[in-house]
Amino acid sequence: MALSEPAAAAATFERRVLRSAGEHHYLRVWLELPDGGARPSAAQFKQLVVSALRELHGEVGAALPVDVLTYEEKTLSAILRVVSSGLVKLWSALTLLGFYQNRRCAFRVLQVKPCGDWIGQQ
Amino acid sequence: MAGFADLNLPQGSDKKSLQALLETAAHLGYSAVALNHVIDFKEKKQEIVKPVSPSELFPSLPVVQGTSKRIKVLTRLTLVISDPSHCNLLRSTSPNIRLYDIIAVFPKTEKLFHIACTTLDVDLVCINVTEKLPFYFRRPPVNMAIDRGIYFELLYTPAIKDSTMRRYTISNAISLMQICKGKNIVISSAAERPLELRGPYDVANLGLLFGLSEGEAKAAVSTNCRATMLHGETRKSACGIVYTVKKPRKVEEEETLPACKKAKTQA
Amino acid sequence: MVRFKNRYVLCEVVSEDPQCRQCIEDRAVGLAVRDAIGRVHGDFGLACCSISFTVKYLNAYTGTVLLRCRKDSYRLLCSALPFVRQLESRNQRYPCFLNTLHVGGTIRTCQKFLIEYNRRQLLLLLQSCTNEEERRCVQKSLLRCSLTEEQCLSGNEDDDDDGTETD
Amino acid sequence: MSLPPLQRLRQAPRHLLVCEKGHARHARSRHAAHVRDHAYNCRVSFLIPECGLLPEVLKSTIADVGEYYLVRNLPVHELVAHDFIDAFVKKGSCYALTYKTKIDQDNTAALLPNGNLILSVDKDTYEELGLQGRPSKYSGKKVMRYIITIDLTDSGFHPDSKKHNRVLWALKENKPLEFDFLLAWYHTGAEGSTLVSYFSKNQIETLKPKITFSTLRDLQCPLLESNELYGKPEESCSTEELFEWLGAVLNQVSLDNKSSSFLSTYCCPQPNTIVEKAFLCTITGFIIPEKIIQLLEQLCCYFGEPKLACWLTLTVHGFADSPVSWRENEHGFHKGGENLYNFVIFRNLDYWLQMAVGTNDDCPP
Repeated sequence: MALSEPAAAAATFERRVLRSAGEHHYLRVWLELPDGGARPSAAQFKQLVVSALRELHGEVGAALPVDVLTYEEKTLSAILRVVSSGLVKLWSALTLLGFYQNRRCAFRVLQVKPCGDWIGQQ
Repeated sequence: MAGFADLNLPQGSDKKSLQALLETAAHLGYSAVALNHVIDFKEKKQEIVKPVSPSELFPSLPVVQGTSKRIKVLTRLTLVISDPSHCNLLRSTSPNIRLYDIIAVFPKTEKLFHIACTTLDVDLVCINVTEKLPFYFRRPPVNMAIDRGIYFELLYTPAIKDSTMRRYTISNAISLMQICKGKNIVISSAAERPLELRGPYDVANLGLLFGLSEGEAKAAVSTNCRATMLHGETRKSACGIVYTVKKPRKVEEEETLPACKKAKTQA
Repeated sequence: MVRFKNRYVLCEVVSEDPQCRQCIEDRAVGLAVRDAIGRVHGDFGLACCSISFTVKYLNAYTGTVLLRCRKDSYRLLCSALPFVRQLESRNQRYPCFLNTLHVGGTIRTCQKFLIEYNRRQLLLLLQSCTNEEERRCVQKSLLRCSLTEEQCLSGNEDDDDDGTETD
Repeated sequence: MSLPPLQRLRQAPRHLLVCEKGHARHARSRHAAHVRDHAYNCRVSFLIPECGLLPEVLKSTIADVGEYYLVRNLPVHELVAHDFIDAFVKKGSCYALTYKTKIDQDNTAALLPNGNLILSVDKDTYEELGLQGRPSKYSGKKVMRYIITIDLTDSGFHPDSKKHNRVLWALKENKPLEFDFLLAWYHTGAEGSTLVSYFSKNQIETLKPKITFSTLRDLQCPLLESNELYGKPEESCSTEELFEWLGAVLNQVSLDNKSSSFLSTYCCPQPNTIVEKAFLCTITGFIIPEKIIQLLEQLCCYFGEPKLACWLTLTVHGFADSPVSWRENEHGFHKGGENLYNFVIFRNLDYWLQMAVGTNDDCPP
C-alpha cells in the first residue's frame, strides 16, 4: 500500500447529520427475582419478555422484533435490542411485568441507548 | 430539576418490610419518599394518629444510589372520603393533621371529587385506578385544582399486580389526561413489596402509556413531586400563605388609593 | 364545554350460518370486539378503546353494526376488527367476521353511507330477482331508500352532528 | 407536542449522530479540535484488527494517560480563589467535574480548561445564589434549571474587583456549595505546586485510570471503504452499521446468529471478513483530551509501518452527567445522557469521525 499519497485522498471532507437515525434501541436490563427458585434459561428469558409484551400490547406487541443480544443466567442480566418504534412498548411491558412462573419479579432497566456502542459506559 | 420522589409508600405496621422498601427505593434512585398512612372512614371510627417520625423509625437512612446523599423520608396522610361529613375533619384544625408533610384525599364520588378539587386544603387528590371510574372528570374542578396547585396522583402498582386493574389504570389515566392535558400529575407506587417498586425512568416511560408527553412524564416523578412537597410545606407553616398573598395586595392598594382620594375630593 | 372527537365505525356481520343473526345483539357484539382488541392490542389497547366505546346501533336483520370510540384510538379498534372470529350468546357460538364498511366522524355520515350502501345492495338484489312479486317488493323498498325518511337510524336521539360529545 | 398517546408510543427519544470524513494529516482537519473540545471523558477504548501484540510506543502512551484526583467536599469558592486560578487555571489546562451528581436532578459544576466555571443549578439554588445565569435550554416551559458561567481568566475578574467579590460572597457566604470533584491538570513547562499539595488540607485521593486489554479471536469485521460514508451494497458497510457492530463487539455479543434464531437475529453487517485476532483496549477514568490526542496520534503512527489491518477504531465516551458536551454546548440527561465520539482511522490516514449526543443536547460542532 502506498502510504504517502495523502494530498489526493484528503481533499474530500464530508459531513452529514443524522437525526434519530438508529433503527434500534438497546436496553441493559436486570431481572430481579426473589432468592431461591428456578432461574430462567436464555430461551425462557426471551419467552418472558415476549409474554410481557403480549400481555400489555397483545399480538401486535408480541410480534415486535426483540433480540436478546446477551444473557447471563447467573446474574439475570441481559442486553436487549428492539426497533426504535417499539422501544416505549417494550419498556412499558417490562415495567408492568409482575410475575415469573407465579413468583413476583421485577425488571430493572439499567440503561437505554440508541446505539449498541453506547451501552455499558460508567 | 428536582430529584426523583415516590410519594406513596404504604406505612403498614411491619418495620422490617418498610426498611426493605426504603432501601430498594434508594437503590433505584429515588431521593425522597413519603410514608403513607391511610384512613378509611368506612371502617369504624378511626382516629388520626400522630405521624411516625422517620428519624425515630430508622436511625440510619440508606444512601441514594449514585449520589452521596441520604434518602429523604416524609410523612403523608391519605383520607378516603365517601361522605361529605368526612371533610369536616379536614376543615377543623386538628392538631395531628398539621403534623403530616403531605395530605391527600381519595374522593369516592363526583361530588366529593368536586369538593376536594375546589375547597379542601389538601396537596394531592388520588385517582381511582383499581375499578371503573364511578364518575366522569369535569373540567371546572380539575382546572380549579390545577390553579390551586393541587396535584392528581396515579398509582402504578395495581397495574403490575393484575391485568384487569392494569386496564382500569390506563383507561382512567387517559380519561384524566384528556381533561387536565397532562398538567399536575404525580405518579407514585403504593408498593407493599420491594419487587413492586420500579425505577424512576421506568415510571416516567410508563407515563407515556398514560398519555403524558416525555417531559410531562418525567415531571410526574420529579418536579411535580417537589411542588407537592412545597405545597404541603406552605400549608403546614402558614408563612407561605402570607408570601403568596403579598403580591396581589400591593396591586390592590395602588388601585384603591386614588379611588379613595377621588371620593374624598368629590365629597 | 369540552368536546371529545369520536369516530364511528360501521361494519357488517358476515356469516355463513343464517342462525348467526340471533346472536347480533349489543352485548355479544361488544364482547366479541373487546375480545379481539384484547388479543391483538393487549391490555393497553383495550384500555384505550374502552373509553367511550359502545355499540351505538345494531340491525340484526341486515347485520349492520355501528361502533363508537374515541378518535385517538379508532385505529386500534379498526385494526382489531378483522380478528373477530365469532359471536357468542346464550351458549351458542357462530363463526363470523366483521366487514368494515365505513369510518366516519359523525353518525350522520355513517347513516348517509349506510343508506347508499343498502340501495346498492337492493339494486343488486333487483337484478337477481326471478319473479314479478319479488321484483315489486324490492322496488318498493328501493323507493323508500332516501335520506329524508331516515329509516335506518331514526329514533336515535343523540345523533350529534359534529360527532362530538359534550361535557 | 400534543401528539395522541398512540403516536407517542412509537416515538423513541431523539438523538443526533454527526458523521465526518477527512484526512488526519490535512492542514485544515478539525479532528484534533473536536477531541480537545470534548473536555470530560470517562472511557476510551480502541480496537485494532489483525493485531496480537501492542507496539511498545502505544503501550507507553497508554501507561502515560495520567493520574487524576478526587477531592471530597470541596467548596466551590475554592475554585474561584485567586491562588488556585494563578497556580493552575492560568498555567496549563485545569479540568474539574463534580462527581456523583446527576445533571437532571442535582446541582453540578464543571471547570473547563479555558477557565470557564460552569454551574448547572436548580431553580431554588439559583434564586438563593444571586448570580446571573441563563435558563437551561432543556427544562421546559417552567424553568427549573439555570446555567451560570463564570470566566475565571477574564481580565475583569482580578482580586478585589467587584465581580470577583460578588462571586466569592455568593459561593462562600450566601449559598455555600460543596461537591466531590474530579480534578485533572495538564501543564507544560516548569513544575509548580501540584494539585495534591494544594488541596492537602482537603481530602484528596490520587486515582489511576483502569486499563484492560483483551485479544478477540476469529472476529467478524465489516469491510469499510474510506470514501463511502454511506457504504455500498456488496462492497462496504456504512458508518451506522459499523457503529452498531462496534457496540456488539464491546459488549461481547455473538455475531453469527441466523435470521431464524429465536433469541437474537443480530449478525455482523455484510460484507465482512473473519479476522484471526483483534486487540481491544479500554481505559476508564477521568481522561483529559490532551492524552487522547496523544493516543490518537500514536494510533495514526501505527500505520506508519505496513500492517495487515485496513482500519482501526478509537471510541471515547463522555460523562453522562457532565453539564457540557463539546465546548460549552449544554448537555442534559433525558434517558441515556449519551455524548461520545468514535474515530475510524484508515490505513491511508483518512478518518471517519462519528459524534453522537442524546436527547437534551445541542448538535455537536
